[in-house]
Amino acid sequence: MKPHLKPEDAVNLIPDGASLMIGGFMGVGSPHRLLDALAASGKRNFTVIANDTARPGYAIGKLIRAGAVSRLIASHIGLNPETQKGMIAGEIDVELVPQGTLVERIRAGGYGLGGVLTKTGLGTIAAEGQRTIDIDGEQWVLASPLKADFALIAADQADYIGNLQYQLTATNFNPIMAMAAETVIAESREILPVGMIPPDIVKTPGVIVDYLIERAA
Amino acid sequence: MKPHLKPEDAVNLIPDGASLMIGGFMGVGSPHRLLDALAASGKRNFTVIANDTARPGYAIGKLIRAGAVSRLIASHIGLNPETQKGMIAGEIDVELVPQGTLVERIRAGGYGLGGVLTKTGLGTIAAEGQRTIDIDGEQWVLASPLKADFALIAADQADYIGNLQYQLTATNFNPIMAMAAETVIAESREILPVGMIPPDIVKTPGVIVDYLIERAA
Amino acid sequence: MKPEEIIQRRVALELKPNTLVNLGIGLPTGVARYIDPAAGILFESENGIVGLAAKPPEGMDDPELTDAGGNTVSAIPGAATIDSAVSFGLIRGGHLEATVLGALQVDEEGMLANWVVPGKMVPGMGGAMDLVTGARRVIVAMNHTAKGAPKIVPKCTLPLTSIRRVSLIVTDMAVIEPTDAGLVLRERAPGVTLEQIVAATTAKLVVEGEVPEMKLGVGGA
Amino acid sequence: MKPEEIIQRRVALELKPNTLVNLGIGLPTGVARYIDPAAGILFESENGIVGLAAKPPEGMDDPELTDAGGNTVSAIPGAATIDSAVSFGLIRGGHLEATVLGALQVDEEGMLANWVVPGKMVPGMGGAMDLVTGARRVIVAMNHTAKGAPKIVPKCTLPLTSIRRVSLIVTDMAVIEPTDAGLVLRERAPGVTLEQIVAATTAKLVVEGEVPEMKLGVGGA
Repeated sequence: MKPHLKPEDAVNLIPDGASLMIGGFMGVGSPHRLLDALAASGKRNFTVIANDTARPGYAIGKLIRAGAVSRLIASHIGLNPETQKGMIAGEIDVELVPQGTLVERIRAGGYGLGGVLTKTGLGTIAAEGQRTIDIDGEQWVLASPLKADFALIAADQADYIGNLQYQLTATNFNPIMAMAAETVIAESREILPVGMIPPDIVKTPGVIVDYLIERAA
Repeated sequence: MKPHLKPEDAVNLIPDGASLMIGGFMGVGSPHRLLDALAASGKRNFTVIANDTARPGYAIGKLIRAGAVSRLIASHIGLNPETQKGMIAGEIDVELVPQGTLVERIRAGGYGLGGVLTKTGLGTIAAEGQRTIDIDGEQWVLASPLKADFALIAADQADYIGNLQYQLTATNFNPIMAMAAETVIAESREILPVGMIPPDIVKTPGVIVDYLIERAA
Repeated sequence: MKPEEIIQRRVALELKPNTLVNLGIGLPTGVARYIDPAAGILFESENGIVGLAAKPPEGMDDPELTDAGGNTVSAIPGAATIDSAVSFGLIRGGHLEATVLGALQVDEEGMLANWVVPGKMVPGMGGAMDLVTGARRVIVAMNHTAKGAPKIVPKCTLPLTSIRRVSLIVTDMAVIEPTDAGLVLRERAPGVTLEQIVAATTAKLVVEGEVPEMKLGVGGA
Repeated sequence: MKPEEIIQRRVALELKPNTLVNLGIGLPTGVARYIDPAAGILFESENGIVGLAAKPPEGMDDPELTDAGGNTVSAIPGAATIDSAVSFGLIRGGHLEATVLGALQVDEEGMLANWVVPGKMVPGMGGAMDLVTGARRVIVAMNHTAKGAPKIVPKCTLPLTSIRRVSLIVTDMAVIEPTDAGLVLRERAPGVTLEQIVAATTAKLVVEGEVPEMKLGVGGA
């Protein structure tokens, strides 16, 4: 059985300055209770790897508003002006990455691959400072793998040993991030007895999940 | 609705000399009816990309026995002495690839990536003739993407528009290969009305499947 | 007919039956209104769904079923939901027939700039770079000018989205196809003259003989 | 006790509770018999399952649930089935605590050769190269000699499986740990003398003080 924690106790596992992969797409499929507790904790100086920062004060936007993020690797911050302000003010060091490259970089980190070779961004400012590799006369951007200290992910169903299943467009980055972090903390809508999620429905095998968040009291 | 064909009619789509990705692991999750028809068709000179060639006269082993395979890219042929004999006799040009690299090469082909960077095989004869890339002082084998003219895959459930679901260890290479071929022909244990496979259970979206094999008469 | 409806109806005619299409948020989303539902065109959204459909009935929306803008959507029977890696595998791997998206600028070489105005608007590229690099066809759907300023220019001054040439530009004034020979003016919007188009375009346009009037999709929301 | 049982019982002690382990086909598979079921060790097979269990009851096997040798297996409650890409993501990505596999040769540098005898046996490497390169610990489980010929040699003459050093060698005679200082003899099998081990090994062994007798796992099939 996996250790199960209240959000505020899970947050105690996370030190200032940690790197965090956070699941979700505009807050859909983000671990909201965990993010609430993290934003309230006063911890800071996080590196956040996520698709976006949602909207001001919502989901990852709570961490932004709390001033807890000093570095951000994301594909889109357009719907959160607070992130853009933080970037322009030099308070948040933002690296913008094409979304398909971002998810592959995370996957490469979790899958033990040395990098991602993609045409996306080739010849644009998104590839500045990145190496290009010539393969049989074709140019490819070489993007580096991403790993993190923690993955904070959200699932639809978990079982006691941490198997996870996701729902609809709340899936997004969650199963990929679960593979790429040293410690995986999963918040789930339901927590079920072992055996209730059929083997073919499990998207994240429990063996890579370290902690579950308890249901709300 | 996807075109649905009898195995012997599906085989008519496949010309001599075609490259074929064939799902399955030791025959588990292989499209057996399609392979039966293909072996019986007298067509030949195929390039086969598959994990293995199963056992003599079984699954992909039928194509080997029929002398239909002139080139093979696989990770394991140890349980099919007929494949080994064909290789030693110079009748089958065999490229052996580590299994994890093989599946990533197929994925790279289907996902529009320029190659795979892996430590697997580094410094061994499996990496001979392959380029290694130095990334920040670490060496990685650069393995090339694989694509094919046809993917012949097996599913547990299909619906009328080609959405596919797989079962247990019959999943293996099937969903990865479905992404990497020009034409995808899927054989399924069940064919169901649209809407009967929940969206989260679909592993291969029907839009990339070209033909379904009809149920047996 | 409003300018955006002209664009949407014209783009609708470009989409092939039984293919996978991504419609950008905003004006492109409305293209779906003018598609024959029997054509079997599947819409996908990069956050992970194949078979996206229009906004759900009031009170029936699900917060875990959204488009790439985070707006709740519905889905067709037979929809499939996928993770972000598979989603971009479809986009980057050549499985997406067409992407329809807006532009800040398009230039004589058919290059597109649509994701950043340095120092002013830095939203991030989201999925746009993958879409423009990976889709089999890239269709730009936009107003011909922005506040009177031409958007089809000799050379993009804004950072490019991709170095891959777009397939077609559809505006409220014209249909333009970037080719090796330059931007070929293919069609005029109803009631718009060649002179008006040229006046609203700083890029050089190639005009070959008569320029016919646009056909427009006949479906309706 | 049969030689293979000694090996299996000794390897069983190496496996940590609540971790993911891959057991190779053949002798390594039998290690599972000597594991405490309460330890929460999860077995996986590279064809795509986490939570593999022993052969099913006669007549209850399912042809679509097999191990990497194609043999039908059962599964624990809470098992997960995955495609080959995810399966090797677990293996290559450092999520696999240990792989236990056989060897043709292991040498003084701890290099392993276990997949090919050129010109004689060319089965292909299957998942072995990924397992040996990616697992956090690589445990070689093999008979000390093959038909009397030593398998622990100064330098592998057969092609290597990986250039990564294995973590531990467990045979029916000894437990040996490859280190920067060479092959350190850690334990003797019950009743086996130091001299017998040295005589059956062409590689140089490092012996530091007393070499204790192996402990053996107490579980039983």
